[in-house]
Amino acid sequence: MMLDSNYKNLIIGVFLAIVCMLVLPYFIEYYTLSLLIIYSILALSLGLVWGFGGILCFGQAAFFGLGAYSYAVFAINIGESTLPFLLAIIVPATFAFILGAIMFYGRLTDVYLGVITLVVTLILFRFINSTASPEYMIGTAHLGGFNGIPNFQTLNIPGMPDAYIWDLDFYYVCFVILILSYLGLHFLVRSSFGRVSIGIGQNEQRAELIGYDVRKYKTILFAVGGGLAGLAGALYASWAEIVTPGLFSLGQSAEVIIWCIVGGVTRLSGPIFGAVILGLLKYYLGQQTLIDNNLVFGVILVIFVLFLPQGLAPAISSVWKKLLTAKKSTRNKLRKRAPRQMQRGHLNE
Amino acid sequence: MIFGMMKIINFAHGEFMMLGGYTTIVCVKAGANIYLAMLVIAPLIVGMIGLLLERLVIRHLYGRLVDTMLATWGISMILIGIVTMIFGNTTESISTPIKGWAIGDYQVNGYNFFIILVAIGLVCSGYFLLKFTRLGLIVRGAMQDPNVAASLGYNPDRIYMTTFFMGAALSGLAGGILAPLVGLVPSWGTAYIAKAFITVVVGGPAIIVGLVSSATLFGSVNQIFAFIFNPVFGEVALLLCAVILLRILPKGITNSIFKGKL
Amino acid sequence: MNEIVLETHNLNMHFGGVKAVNNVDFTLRENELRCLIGPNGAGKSTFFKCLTGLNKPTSGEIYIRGEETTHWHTHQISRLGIGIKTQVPNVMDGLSVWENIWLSARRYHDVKQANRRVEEVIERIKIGDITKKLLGELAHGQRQRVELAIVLAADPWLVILDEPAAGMTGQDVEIMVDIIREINRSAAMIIVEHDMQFIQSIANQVTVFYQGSILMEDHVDNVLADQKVRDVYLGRNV
Amino acid sequence: MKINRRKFLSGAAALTAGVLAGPTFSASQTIKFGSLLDTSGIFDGYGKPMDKVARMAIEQINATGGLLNKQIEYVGYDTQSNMALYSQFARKLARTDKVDVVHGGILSASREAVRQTFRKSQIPYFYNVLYEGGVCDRNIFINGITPAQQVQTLIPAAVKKWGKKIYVLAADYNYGHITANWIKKYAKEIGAEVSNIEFFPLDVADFGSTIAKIQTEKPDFIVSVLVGGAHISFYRQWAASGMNKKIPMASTTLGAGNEQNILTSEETDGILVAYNYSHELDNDLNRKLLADYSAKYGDVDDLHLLALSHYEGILTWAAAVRIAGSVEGDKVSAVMETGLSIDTPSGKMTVDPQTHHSILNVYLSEFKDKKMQVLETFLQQPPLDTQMVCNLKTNPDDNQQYVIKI
Repeated sequence: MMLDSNYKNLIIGVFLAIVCMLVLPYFIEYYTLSLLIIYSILALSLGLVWGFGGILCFGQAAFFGLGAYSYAVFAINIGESTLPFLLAIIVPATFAFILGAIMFYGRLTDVYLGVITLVVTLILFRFINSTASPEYMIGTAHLGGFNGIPNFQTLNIPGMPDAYIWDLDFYYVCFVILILSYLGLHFLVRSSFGRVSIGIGQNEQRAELIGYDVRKYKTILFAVGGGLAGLAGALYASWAEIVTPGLFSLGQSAEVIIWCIVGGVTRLSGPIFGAVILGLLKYYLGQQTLIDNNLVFGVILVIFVLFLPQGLAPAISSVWKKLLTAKKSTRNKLRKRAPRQMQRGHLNE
Repeated sequence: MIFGMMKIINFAHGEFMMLGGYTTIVCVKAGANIYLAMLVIAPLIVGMIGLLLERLVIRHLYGRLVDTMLATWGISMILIGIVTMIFGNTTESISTPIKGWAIGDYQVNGYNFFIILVAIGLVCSGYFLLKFTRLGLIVRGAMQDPNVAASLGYNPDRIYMTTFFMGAALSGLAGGILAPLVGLVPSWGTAYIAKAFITVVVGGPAIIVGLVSSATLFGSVNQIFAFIFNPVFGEVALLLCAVILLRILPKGITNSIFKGKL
Repeated sequence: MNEIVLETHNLNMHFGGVKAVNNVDFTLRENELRCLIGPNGAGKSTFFKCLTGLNKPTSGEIYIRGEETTHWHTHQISRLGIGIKTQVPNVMDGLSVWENIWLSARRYHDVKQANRRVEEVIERIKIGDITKKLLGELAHGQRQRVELAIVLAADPWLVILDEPAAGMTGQDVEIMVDIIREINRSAAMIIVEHDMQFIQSIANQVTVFYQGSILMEDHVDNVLADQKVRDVYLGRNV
Repeated sequence: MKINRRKFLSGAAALTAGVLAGPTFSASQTIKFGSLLDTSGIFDGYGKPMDKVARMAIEQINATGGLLNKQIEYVGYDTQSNMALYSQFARKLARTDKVDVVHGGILSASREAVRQTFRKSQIPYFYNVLYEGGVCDRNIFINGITPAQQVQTLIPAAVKKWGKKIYVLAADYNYGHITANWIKKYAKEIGAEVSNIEFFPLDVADFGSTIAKIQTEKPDFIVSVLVGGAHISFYRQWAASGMNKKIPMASTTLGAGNEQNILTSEETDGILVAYNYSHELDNDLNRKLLADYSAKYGDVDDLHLLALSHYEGILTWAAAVRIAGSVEGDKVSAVMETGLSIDTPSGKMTVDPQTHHSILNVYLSEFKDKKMQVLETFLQQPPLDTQMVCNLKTNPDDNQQYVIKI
């Protein structure tokens, strides 16, 4: 019976999301919206591994970039977008799986995890950057180094290479994918697998003492996050029509982390809010030259870490709850407590 | 240094270097003596900035490793932003004060010798300071267990401040010294920080031995590969080496090999 | 005599030059309740960590029901049907009591059975009033109890506890004694403990650790009467 | 480097003024001029002067009555050295602002990020930057100098002057690789030998091992195809080791962003370059440009080759619009394809109808006291590299960037 109100919330949420999808293009240009949605999916992927698995990955951009590059490379070689699109999810997920296995089976934690993911991102960034010379070909696709890969087949209706999905259609496709991703994760974190993962994020040793193979769970969760970031990457590639090594940069990783912090990783909606708000902010900042972007984002990051470590989502959602006058359920409480809070030891509210 | 002692990963370290470089350049352009600028003024000013940031931000976050990482990342972005607004993104630089000379057929960059001398001096004095002076003892004590130091009547807060100041000042010094060799842009620090950061983390908690051993290892790996192939391979080899090392010795070199050393 | 369920041969755990566990031969029989005692630094906690896979012993073997588990991971050992509780309450602070126990039950049951199992355990440990509370909100004693509930939810046949009574008030200790007796009805137990009074109220067989080795092994009353043990506890060298 | 606070603020004020001035013209009475440039972020050293000079060019055109009796409205966005923002603002220019022409883009990646968008919306796109060559698309016009144009003058001159053993240091991206290949080709043609080519990622700032390697190889001269802020360290470290006195250097990149102003004259003196412009060119148009720029922005230190090309691209477009009597893409293109030729501060500039690139004067120059002293002028050099692969006359629907095999 507790689940009932949850389903009610969910259905209302999805309904509102669809309303947003139809209404928003009247206020903001849809190409900007598409990008915000892509960023939201990327943020969601980090929100999953960080907020629920307790794995702070400094290299989420690596999977994003890998997804975008896989898409571009396979799209050039294959010419039809369906298979490249799937591969763009599979390749980063596999990569994340292998990387995760190395890290988690090696029992690396916190800082070292951060360092490894950071280093791997740097290696990829360096590597892709140094592929300008013509011998770096994958099939007929030239990796292009610093200049990236332009001119590949963008998203098309499956099976019809000439029916491009772009402009407004592309925006709708992205939005639907976002809703589906959100729902997928919503059910994932409520499944047995998800709950165990949350438990592991909360207290790894306890989970182990109970008899869960922590390494396996973390690795799989990490791979799911990687795949989702790859999906965002594929959409990005299709949106931008070019992929460049900048996708792998630390700056990109930093942005994802800032979105998550601002939105809050204690619930799935947090990273989405964060990505949308900051994405818009960045876009509007681009239309002025007085204040440097780095400064603005740096200040935001520091302020949130110091004063609002839970991010905006809890605040937004309490307003949301009041609007719905739904009862608080245990299940919702669970989502509120994040590992980040735990590390700090502020256990009592 | 800050990591080893205070269990803080400072992402803004590279930016402290960058600030040191800019301080040096501004001073030199204002007519100051270059050695005075990079050996005295740059560390002092950067140290003060570090101190200010420690008081304003970092001291609220001790013991929250991940949060400090994030906050210092934010600080690094702020510093880059401010410097960009003041100086712009265009490269700033000053010329090298020592001329090269010839050894046999080879031209040698005289300034490199100067850097090596300064580095040796720093490592030695750092070791001496930590190992043999009372201050060093207190600092080491405080890092091991702040409560003990506190119960002995030392204010751990002050000790943290001092250490952070010194760490920042050291980066300022490094930035100052490197300034004449490179073209300085606001994002310059980020290029170095990954390397320095990895060196320190892989080096592990024993500050000096760890630093020297991992720095030597990475430095030689980098240079050897750079010489044989090209700088990309040098860097990639360095990074791979770091990953492998962390995999084999997850606690850092010193924890696994040089146990119980400083 | 009952069947031997856990034994160690020449178990060693060295940290640098320190022999925290030194050539320990230890056996435990089915349904036995055994306390490990000894002064601070005697090696009993390290021994506990070796048994549970939290530390890898330097040398020697550990057998659990005939299987060698010396280098197994904690989760593998746990899966043999062994419940483990560490010294500091090791719980998921951000989850509710119910969820904490559920995670343990779910490991061995499908969702429906797990739900039923959780209710049973809550009944057994008598914590029905706090099931919806978050662990982070509970007092120390309650947390210890919940952790035992987590352990029980997996239906272990062997339960290993590290200082279950540490830091508890008198009333909590009494409850703990009851719970331990309750658990012992269905499982063998190894309890690492410091508090003599507590031990007297629960145990028969006691193993005394001193400087990494087993000093003696006997009935609790005999152990308490033993001069050597008294010396050890008062800090005299033997 | 010379951007002080005052100028910075005045730039911002100009932007605000531009925004405020916008709505005073009604849409049909203005020509909308779209601009995408990095005026912040790591490439703003290139972008800021381009933005300044473009605003000046538009002002000048407006002051003399505008184009086709309409004022030009400058719709510019700062792309912040971020490729995602290029895609985003390009769509804004095309779909929301509905501009008539777009000038801009600095890096090749940024050009490729926006090229298809403008092609799909049929908005003529002018890319006015030195680049690696090979772009073949009827919708784009490029007036930057390409590797063949530079290298075919630079290398023979350097070989004649210094000797036949060449050591090349290049930035590790497309421009570097392609230029290095052209150097190899032209060296071979005149019997010289490229003993080694080394590529450096754009963020490498430590050239110690390379300088050691060059000393082992003992080339007669080195060619620098290094790009960007970090690579400037090379010139400094080269001079610091005293090598600048021993082995001479030519460069295809030094000075394109006025890098000489950051270095000392001692570090740059004697370096040989070949561009389609130098501040020292002695003609009326150049003198006027320098005087105007100086009057508007204080000095001309930051007016570099890219900004100059950008200025000339705008002049070319304006000339084409005047002749066509329309800003429509097809009509402007048709005029350009007649081989439109105009006089600019850098001399005569002709549109190559086959490639939509430019036929330029190339000036072989030497740095002396931070100035590019012209040694020799090569008139009307065609973009040979792109011509090898691209013919828009026979294949007007072509739409790609060729990698030219040499």
